[in-house]
Amino acid sequence: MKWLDSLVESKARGLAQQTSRRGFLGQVAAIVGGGAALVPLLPVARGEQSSSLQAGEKGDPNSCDYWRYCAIDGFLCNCCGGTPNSCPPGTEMSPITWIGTCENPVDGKHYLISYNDCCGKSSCGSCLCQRNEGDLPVYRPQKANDLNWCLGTKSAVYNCSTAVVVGKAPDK
Amino acid sequence: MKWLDSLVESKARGLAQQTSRRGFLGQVAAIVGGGAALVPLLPVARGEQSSSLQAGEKGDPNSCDYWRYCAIDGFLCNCCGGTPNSCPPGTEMSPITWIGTCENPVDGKHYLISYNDCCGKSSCGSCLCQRNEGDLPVYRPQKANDLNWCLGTKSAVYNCSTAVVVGKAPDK
Amino acid sequence: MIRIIVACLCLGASSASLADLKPEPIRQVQTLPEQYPAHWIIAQDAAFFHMSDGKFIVLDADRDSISEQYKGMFNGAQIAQFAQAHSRPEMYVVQTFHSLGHRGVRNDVLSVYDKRTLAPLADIVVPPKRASILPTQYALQLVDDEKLALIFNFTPATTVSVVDLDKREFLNEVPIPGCALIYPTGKRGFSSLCSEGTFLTVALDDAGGVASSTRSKQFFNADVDAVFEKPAIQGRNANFLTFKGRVIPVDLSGDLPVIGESWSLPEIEAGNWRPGGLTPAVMSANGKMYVLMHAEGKTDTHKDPGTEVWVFDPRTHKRERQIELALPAVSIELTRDTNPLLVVTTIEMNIDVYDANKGTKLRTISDFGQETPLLLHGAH
Amino acid sequence: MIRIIVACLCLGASSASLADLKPEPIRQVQTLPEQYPAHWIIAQDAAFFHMSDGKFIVLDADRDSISEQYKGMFNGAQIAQFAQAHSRPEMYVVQTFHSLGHRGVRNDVLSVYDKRTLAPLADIVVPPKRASILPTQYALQLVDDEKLALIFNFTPATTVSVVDLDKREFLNEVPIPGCALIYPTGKRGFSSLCSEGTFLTVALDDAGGVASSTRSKQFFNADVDAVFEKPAIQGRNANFLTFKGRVIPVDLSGDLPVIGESWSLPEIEAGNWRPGGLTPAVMSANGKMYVLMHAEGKTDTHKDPGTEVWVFDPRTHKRERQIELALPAVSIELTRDTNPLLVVTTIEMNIDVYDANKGTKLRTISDFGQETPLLLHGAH
Repeated sequence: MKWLDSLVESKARGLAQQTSRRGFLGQVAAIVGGGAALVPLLPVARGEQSSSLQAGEKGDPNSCDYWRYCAIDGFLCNCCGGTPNSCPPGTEMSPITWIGTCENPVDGKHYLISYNDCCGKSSCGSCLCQRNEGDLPVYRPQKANDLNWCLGTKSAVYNCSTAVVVGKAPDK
Repeated sequence: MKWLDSLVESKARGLAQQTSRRGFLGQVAAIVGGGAALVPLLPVARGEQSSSLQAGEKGDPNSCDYWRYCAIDGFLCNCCGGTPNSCPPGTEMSPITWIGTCENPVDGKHYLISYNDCCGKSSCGSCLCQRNEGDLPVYRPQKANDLNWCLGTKSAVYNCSTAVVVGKAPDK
Repeated sequence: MIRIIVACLCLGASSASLADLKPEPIRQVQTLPEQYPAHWIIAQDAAFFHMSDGKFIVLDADRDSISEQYKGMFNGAQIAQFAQAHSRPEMYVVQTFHSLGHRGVRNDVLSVYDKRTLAPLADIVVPPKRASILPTQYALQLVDDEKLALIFNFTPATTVSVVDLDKREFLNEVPIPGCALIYPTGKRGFSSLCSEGTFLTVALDDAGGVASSTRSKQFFNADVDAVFEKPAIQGRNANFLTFKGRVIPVDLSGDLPVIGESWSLPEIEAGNWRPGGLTPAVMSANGKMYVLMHAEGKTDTHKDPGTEVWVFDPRTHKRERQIELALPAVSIELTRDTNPLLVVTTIEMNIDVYDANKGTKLRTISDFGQETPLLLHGAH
Repeated sequence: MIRIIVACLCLGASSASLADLKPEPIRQVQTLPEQYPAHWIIAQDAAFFHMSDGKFIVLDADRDSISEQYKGMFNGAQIAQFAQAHSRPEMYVVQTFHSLGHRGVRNDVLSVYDKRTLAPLADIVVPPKRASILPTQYALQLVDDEKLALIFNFTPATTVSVVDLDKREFLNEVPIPGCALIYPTGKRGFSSLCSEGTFLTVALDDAGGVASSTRSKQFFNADVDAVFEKPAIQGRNANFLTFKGRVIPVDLSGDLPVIGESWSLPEIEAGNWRPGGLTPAVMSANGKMYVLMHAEGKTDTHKDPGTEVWVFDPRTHKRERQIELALPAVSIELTRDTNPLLVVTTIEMNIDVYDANKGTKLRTISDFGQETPLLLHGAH
């Protein structure tokens, strides 16, 4: 993206991190400084495959590029004391979610991913990640990632977002 | 100070602001990034003397170096919708304060400065300034700037700090 | 009286000689004018990293030093939503609290702030259902000559809370099934955008009840080319943009929306320019549409920051000007006057100020305690 | 049960073939061990720019990636204070809320958190008087085999609230006029530092009442050489440092403090090295004192960041080692084991991790959602 190149070239605020993240919140993460998390631009070499991955997938759940995050917008629970599909200690997972349809690069199949928010503690602040594949405005709420989905939980306060595989996507 | 030189030399996080501020919170201001205020290192050229100054003093009340701020620790109300000696709209000035003894560079006299906090809105976040002239631990509370002095106010929430001239200091 | 207090604070100071600085009164608090100057703006900082501590910061965008820019601040918790009255010196913030900070009993209130003092005039309890959605103009709106406030709720069932601003009380909750957000319509009604590409328009009665409820014909298809839920609006004339760059004019002045003939933004093909961002388009007082544009647009770039602002005349459908931004922006806004400032939230989360007519950058407003000032409002 | 819910969520997905990824259970929440590993730390982030959203972040300082470092978080509002139990898996946070966020009715509570779940076990209402003071170990302490919690109050009159942690209730308020903070003393008592350079020592009875109250002789003069209110403590053996680099050993194990003979830190004259910072000194499990030092010290540099950590043996009064820090630090802490990590809050508001015995820097922990993590705690 041109604007990103220009930002990096300008070395505005002295930050010159490379990044493959899309969307403005990713930029915010790069800018807001001390308090903000930087999602690594490329899957970090972590030696072995993360134990939180299923057989049949690959990628780094610390990275905004991880395939399951294709429609996420928020802090990655994997960087907040949770895992890609579980919540950090002391939070409550919202039962009501928005849904993405993401392609698993290993088998080339599309899966339904449920982005259950974890609720009851304040913003984790780590690994902010925004990707908008299939995102639509709130008049299509199941596709809307601008919303805080801490609904049906004891607290409405948002902490982080998971990415749970709920099944294969229906054939188009 | 050596550590400051080394920080500037290291250009850590790409921030290379020069600064004459003392103390760690000043550093925090330089580091925390997007949300943090940078107090100008030298009095900003503002053309004429600020109208909020008395006859018989000089300086830039936007700058942490302004003489009245010799024992302050917090956000300067002058950068928050107030003035050096008045609170921003909608806040309440605490009647209970800590006191500094600061030298007016114009007349060379020492004055008692009352650092009344403004209360009832959250941290202004602008022009963080910490100076510790005469600062002592909380067992000497009138000299302690680690405390939130929003006491005797409707809300205990801290917004910013003023620097009110209350009189000439007693001769030593 | 104040002098006496000050005297008591002098703590044994020697009596003032002529040359000494004078003791100053304490307990002074600043105030603001009833009508804000035309170039003041209000930066809505949801504080995405610290949502309990959101802020609305009143700024004079004409000035260069922080003490001249920063006029005051009021808070809003958990991604609050904001509206200004034009007919009286009040501003409104709908926000959410929990009794123990981030947990405990939820309490949603519509707080009324006095523009002159930035102090609360009232905190009206409303159903604890308001949508916690990234800052938008269309989750809190005023209708009926600013007598009623309307709040968008999402549980995920969608409803609208009706609040009487004169009586300072909650009146009624109106269901808008399958629809979202609030676009004032006619005298005392509103329209919402619905999933199947229609409007649901509700007319309210005196007591905030539903007088009528009408669905429009389908005027867009979100599966083919979705409309941005943030139109460029001037009065009751709305221009809804689509992700692919069409413009759908909608007249909301009557009882029901009148959907005009759509047109395509010109000059967008070469370079695949598209509208985008968090606030993609605004109208100026003299009827020009300013659109935040990014190049190489494609599916799913609709929230990308824009590198240029394009100025269109919705009457002629012509592009009149291009403003190249110094830094990409996520939101744009114009001040209310006819020599307006264009203010934009940059990707660095600062505010860049442009002369909207000339397109020249005037200044950057930074270091005002902001974290994520995602939405800007021209002040009234 | 979980499988059934998941099945309902599949939304018409085709039946799983062998090669397909499996649907995953929802509503999973992580837990932590009852005793935290020796190299875990708790970063206390007062969030000076957003104080309603302070955080305590549990980190594994042995690890290199954020997902392995970040174990969990719990909140604390308005510069909360913190203590850990050693005898049961509980942690305590005393914090302040207002009913409408930053205004309305004030409510101070001592929140009890379960170390395994980071969930609240109780929120004990205490008098709304607790001191809002930059994070310190000595505004919340446990005594009487961790049955009682003591909270430092400042209105500006100073008192101590006594809370029964077994019964989860506030017991009593003890006045400590002219004195401040809480240093556990003897079995069920505490000492406070007083303005005239003395200790006030209070012994408590069964019900949290005052059994006795005793003032010590003067042992320092704040007008000449003030003591830091943050001693290096191991068990009930405290070493109070002065701004000018003297060390005053105090034995707090008996009913009354026993003030030992003071000594001066060696090697500080050349370069005018002085202790300083927000947390200037800590003790290791094997009895060494680590002190955060800055050069060119003079009056009023007592809060300056330190560029080196000097390691002293308080028995021999010798300096054993110097650790040059990669970046200046404002606070230091050691983990609880005998091969401890030295963790420091740098002026960039990150955490640098050193091998405390070797003095080598191991890593920087950054980007964990922190704003101003001014105080670090070795975990228990």
